[in-house]
Amino acid sequence: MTGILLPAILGLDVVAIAIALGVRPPLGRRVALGLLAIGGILAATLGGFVLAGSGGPGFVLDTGLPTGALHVSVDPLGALFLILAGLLTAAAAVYADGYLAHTDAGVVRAHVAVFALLVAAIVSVLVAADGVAFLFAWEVLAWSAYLAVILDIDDPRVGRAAFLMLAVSELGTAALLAAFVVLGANGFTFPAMIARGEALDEPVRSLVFWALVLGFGAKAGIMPLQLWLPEAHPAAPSHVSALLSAIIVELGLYGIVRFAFAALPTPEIWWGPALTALGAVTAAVAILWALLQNDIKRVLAYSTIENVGLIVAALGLSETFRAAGLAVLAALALVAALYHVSTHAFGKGVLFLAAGSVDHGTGTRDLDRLGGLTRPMPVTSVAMLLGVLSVAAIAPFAGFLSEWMILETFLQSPAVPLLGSRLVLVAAGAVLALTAATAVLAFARLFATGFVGRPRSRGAHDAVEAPRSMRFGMALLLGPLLAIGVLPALALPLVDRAAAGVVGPSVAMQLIPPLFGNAGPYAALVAIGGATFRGLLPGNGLVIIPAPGLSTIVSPTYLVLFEAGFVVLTALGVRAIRRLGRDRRAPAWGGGMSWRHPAAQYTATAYANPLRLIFAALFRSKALLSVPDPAASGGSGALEYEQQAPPPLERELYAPLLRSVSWFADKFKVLQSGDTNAYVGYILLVVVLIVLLRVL
Amino acid sequence: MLHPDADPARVRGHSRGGGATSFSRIEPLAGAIPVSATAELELEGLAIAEWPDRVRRQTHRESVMFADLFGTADPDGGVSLTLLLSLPDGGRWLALRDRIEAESTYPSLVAGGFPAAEWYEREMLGSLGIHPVGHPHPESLLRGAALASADMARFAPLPAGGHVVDFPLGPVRSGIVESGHYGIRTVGEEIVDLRLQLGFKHRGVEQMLAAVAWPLAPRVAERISGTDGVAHSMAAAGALERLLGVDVPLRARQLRSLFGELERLYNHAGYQADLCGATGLAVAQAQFDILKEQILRLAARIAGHRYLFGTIVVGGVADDLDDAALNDVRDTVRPVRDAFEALIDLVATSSSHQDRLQTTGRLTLEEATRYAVVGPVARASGLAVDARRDHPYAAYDALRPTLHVVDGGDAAARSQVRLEEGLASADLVLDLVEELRESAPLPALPSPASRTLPGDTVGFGWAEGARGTELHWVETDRAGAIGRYRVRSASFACWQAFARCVPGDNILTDFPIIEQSFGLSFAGSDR
Amino acid sequence: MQLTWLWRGLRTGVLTTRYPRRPERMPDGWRGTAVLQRDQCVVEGAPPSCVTVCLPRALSVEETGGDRRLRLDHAACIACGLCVAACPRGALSISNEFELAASSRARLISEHRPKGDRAA
Amino acid sequence: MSRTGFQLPLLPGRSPSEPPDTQDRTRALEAKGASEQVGARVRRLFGGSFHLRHVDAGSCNACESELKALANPYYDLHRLGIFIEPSPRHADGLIVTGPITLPMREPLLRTYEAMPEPRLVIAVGTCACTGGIFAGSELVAGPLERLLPVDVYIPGCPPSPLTLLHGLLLALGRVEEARR
Repeated sequence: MTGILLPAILGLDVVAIAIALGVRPPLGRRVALGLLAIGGILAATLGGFVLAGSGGPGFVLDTGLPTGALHVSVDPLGALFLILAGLLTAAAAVYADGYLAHTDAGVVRAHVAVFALLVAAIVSVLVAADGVAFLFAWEVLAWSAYLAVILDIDDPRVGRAAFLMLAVSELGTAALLAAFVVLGANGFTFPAMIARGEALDEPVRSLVFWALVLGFGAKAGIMPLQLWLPEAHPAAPSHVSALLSAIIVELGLYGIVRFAFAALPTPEIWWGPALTALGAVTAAVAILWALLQNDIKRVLAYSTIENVGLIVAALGLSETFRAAGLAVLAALALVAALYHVSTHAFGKGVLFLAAGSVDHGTGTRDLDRLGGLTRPMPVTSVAMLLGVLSVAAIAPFAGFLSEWMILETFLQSPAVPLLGSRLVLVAAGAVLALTAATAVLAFARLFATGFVGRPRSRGAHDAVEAPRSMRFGMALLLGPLLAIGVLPALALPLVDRAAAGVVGPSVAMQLIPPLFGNAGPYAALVAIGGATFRGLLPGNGLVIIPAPGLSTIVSPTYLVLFEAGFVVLTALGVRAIRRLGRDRRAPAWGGGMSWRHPAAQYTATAYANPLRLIFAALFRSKALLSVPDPAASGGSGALEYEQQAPPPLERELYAPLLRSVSWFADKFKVLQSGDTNAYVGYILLVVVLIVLLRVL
Repeated sequence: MLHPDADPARVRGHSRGGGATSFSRIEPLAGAIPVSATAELELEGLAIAEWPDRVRRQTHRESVMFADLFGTADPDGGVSLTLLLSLPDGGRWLALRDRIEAESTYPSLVAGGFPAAEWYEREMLGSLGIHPVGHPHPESLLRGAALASADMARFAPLPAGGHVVDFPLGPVRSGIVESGHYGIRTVGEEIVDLRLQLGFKHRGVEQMLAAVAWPLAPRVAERISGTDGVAHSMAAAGALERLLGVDVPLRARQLRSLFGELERLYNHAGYQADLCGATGLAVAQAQFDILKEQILRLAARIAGHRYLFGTIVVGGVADDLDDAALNDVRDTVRPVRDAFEALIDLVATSSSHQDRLQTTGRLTLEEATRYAVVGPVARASGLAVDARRDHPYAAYDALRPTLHVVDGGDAAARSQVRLEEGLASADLVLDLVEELRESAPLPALPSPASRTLPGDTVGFGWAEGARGTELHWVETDRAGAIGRYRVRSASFACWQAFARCVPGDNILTDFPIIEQSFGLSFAGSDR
Repeated sequence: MQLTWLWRGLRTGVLTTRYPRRPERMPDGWRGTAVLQRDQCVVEGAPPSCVTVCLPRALSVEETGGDRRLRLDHAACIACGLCVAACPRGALSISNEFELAASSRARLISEHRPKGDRAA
Repeated sequence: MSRTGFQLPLLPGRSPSEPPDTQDRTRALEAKGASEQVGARVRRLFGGSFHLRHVDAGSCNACESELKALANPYYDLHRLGIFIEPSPRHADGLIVTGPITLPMREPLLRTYEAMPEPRLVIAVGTCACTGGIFAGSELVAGPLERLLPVDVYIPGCPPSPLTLLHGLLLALGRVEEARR
């Protein structure tokens, strides 16, 4: 069964490319996207089968290349990502049908073809089972992502952003290549690479680890390689943005787990804390910048960096525990990280699709020009709201449990024997807690200023709801988003199976107490929860205990029930009170006057401004204000106010870097004299150096 | 002073409507008001366009302070424009007057070198319909009926556009405050623009002052701004006394100064209480409130009214104070003075209070001069003006109060100036009590109330209240009835500077502090 | 610093009035409202000077049963005292009464009524 | 102590004591019946706690000064359970000062409208009670009783803090009315 699925998926993708190119839209577009959606569902099904315990399919393709045959297979880790990628692909493909409906026919053909190529590349990366196949798929992915972004070529800034993305990706590939060359000395199959990795000595081991982190981090947007992400993700069409932010970025994390973790099973003691620190800084900086953005998609892109930072911090925690020999905790941290990968993928996917709908329906993504969208765009607004609640980690939505698990795992850091590591972890935990709080602020701002209130511009005033296919695409993701949040007992064993074997044992039973097990003071609730859903759910109950020996427990399922209960009680209470007295409606209090002007609403800029002032030194932000001469416009001129906050590290790192590169290029120009004798001389010099190195 | 060789006792007539009628020179009140304190009128043959140049040529430009600009609708349809200037160095006032047709235009004095005339010209645009040419913001300053009938959309926040939020505040605001509307524009925390809309409390006091029997004018003037009642009634009485040529006995003048200083004292205490309330210094607020209440109770005992209404009448004061009352004043004010002094030190060292005041709502000397602000607001910006010193009235020629001038221009400076002035007022009251003990009792003079006002005459009076100099200007028509009564309150002079010093470095939470630190009255400004 | 304020606040002691539990009174000279001795004045001819001098027009003349008597509206009285000085008969005086509030306008009007009828 | 007295005719055009606008007056009085019931309910419902919202409708600010004085340690309004509220939404009573200038008419009515029922209206100062010296002026829309059903009149120019206390307690039914 699973053996047929894999070729079928890849086959569907290839056929989709052919149809997209060969058949005229709208038919070609619709059929190709439909095939992609089916392929996505099949991929998710395949992943599900593998995680459920079926053996993964495996192939060997002998290509006759000197590097050996290409291996293809699906293991549990890949299967988890296949589920995510499959569902997102299906949603994005359905969504794209409406999104591209009014685009120029020629562009649509290219769009759909490139999109299909991108999907094929994603699947290939996930099923590649040797280093060469992986790198090949990785490169196809990088280039197809580049093409998918630049197809919207109206805007020169888009070209620049896409090129930046490609450049950083290639930089990462160079680092990966170096690491793979070292690891692949005994062959490029994964077992061979792992065996080689185990045998490596210091300092090569560390170099390989950090080369891998650098290589995959470039794709994931870990600081300081995050610069391209907030440029490229908003630039792409929204269904591509969704895949970029929800899947492709996370493939970088997949790579770190697959190679840096699995192939180097005995980490150095400092890797984990360093990784955690990197992740924490990335998360904190990114969320602060997210708060300043007025473009919805930029907010989402910065939030993606923040979540990557959070996951990387958890991965670092896992490495720290592993280095300290705490296998169960290491596995817990990894499960938390992978669970967050899943919740973030669905949440961010929904958000990007909803952002695209807003752009589609109003013609703008500027929060200061939106507002009042809940009435004209109900489905989009609900999708956005659920996505926001999840990504902002509001209980009981999906992001809450995963983020809470990460923070709970951080609370286990006293188990680490080394004081230095403990200090780093404690500091990182504090930074991440602050990040989580700021994320709530950033997303409250997004929804409060962008969707509720009164429309601030013509476009927002005349907003129209997205067409059916776009609505359906968004709805397709809401199901899994709600399910994994509300029923974590269903999802966690799957994640646990994916994580098991990479760094440690299976911990599902630690997370989800056995039915009628010892759950301390909450035993009764645990028992009821288990009994109620017995036979309906594959898991053992509704209650999660985040770490062994800990008395903190949480059950999003119960939370949903209780919260729904509160809502019902409140509604009943309000009704009862209303029956007591006469109901009188009065206009909003406006200081004795009626202010119904949309300009009297708080804007997104105003919402974030206090924080911008507090962190002014960090943001290096400037505000430019020009008050028009009232005489010119009868005293009612519009104020011009603009804020500038350059992206993080742009001035601090990239500008000087570029300057020094040009400076060096300038200096080295003298070497490139064009004189043949000079070049022969250089060659001679290198030969002498090599000989000397050999001799020594 | 325009014509150094001219006889100061005579000012040439002004053609009005037809035949030349003579404006009587405001006669120096022998023995009562120093000669130098009277107004000089240049009433003839000088077009508005020539005013700035004339003023520049014939005065020390830097010592000229803009005081007032107003129009008088003549019965025949013309409008007489009067520019009133203060020349503090010589203790003189200077009035220039020209006549234009109604609904016509004239060269804006804002453009002509009197930037402070901005609101005054906008006020005339609204009330008389005369258009200043070259004015930077030629919209009428809406008040009263015009404000009520104006489209509500006018007060709806203007589309700020983009990132800026309109933050409308008022006219009904929280707490026990006067009504006025602030159109604040913010980008979150920072205030980037402020549009003031006053005039909600316009109740036509000027018209009423002109219509009411003239001896009652001080009673109406008290109700321009209740907490400046003494200053306004003193200015009104002064204007009518100069118009009538009435002499005010020394003791009455001393009593006027006493009441004036008591009013300044309770105002300064109340001001500090409000400011401490704005910064959350609750004990200090209560302490200053106690001092204010003690003075108000003293006033109720000695004058029968907590706000000293009814004390000033044309020609003198309503009641003399006997020795028992004077003792009461001394015994009440002395402990208040000592408490005030102790509180000054405490307030100055309360860091939570001072932190909120320093650099908040800064009004530079340049801006203060530009908008010709008065009173403690001016003195806190380094502008040394005080009608009690520059144009002595009542008993101030002998008292010579010291000026408290500070450079800062911020809320802390305004607070400091008022603290020092409160103490100085208490000292002046104690001095006055001693002098009153020795001065002759109030003579039984015939009341001037039965007299009729001379026709075609101008009377001008002023007083330094707690908020600055209040100016009252009375013109009679040919029959001796009051044809025009003009009130320039200290608050009106300061509000336009307030509107300028809020945007910029200040954040939303600074706003109530800036408002309290100016301590202005809406009622006085709206009239 | 805060302690200094605290100390100062505590040292001030209790100043608060116990009103309404204990009666309060305003100073003797304080002008609370005008008081009209209705019986002492029957108006003849033009409105008397006490009426014309009253700025808020709290005093008026009204006809009751053939008599023209004064009517004083305490709600309008600003207690300036000008009418007292204008009255040659001593029918008007100023009281330091401060409990002036009322729940209806009618209660605030002193007018001539037949003796014995004091219902508001 | 002798007061300087005048005998003065007012200028022509101002006839003493004009009757208030009869139509407005009737409307106000009709509403009054309801408001008295409401007043009784306020006393029953709120007992000791009474929250007030103040609107300055054109006073000379002496009334404001006296209202503020109620918070000082001599009078300490809070000891009686009476509070000044920033928002009319939380207020049981409306204190109005001033003769109701034309521009303040609308904001005043909006404030009243914004208050939950039951609500009391208290006219503070001569201006609010009758228009005071501004009565009959074309520039005022008052007195207050023309616009809103007034529950308690507190006369005085300005009313002393003790008068205000008497009036506020009268609104709560905790003191006797003035007898004259």
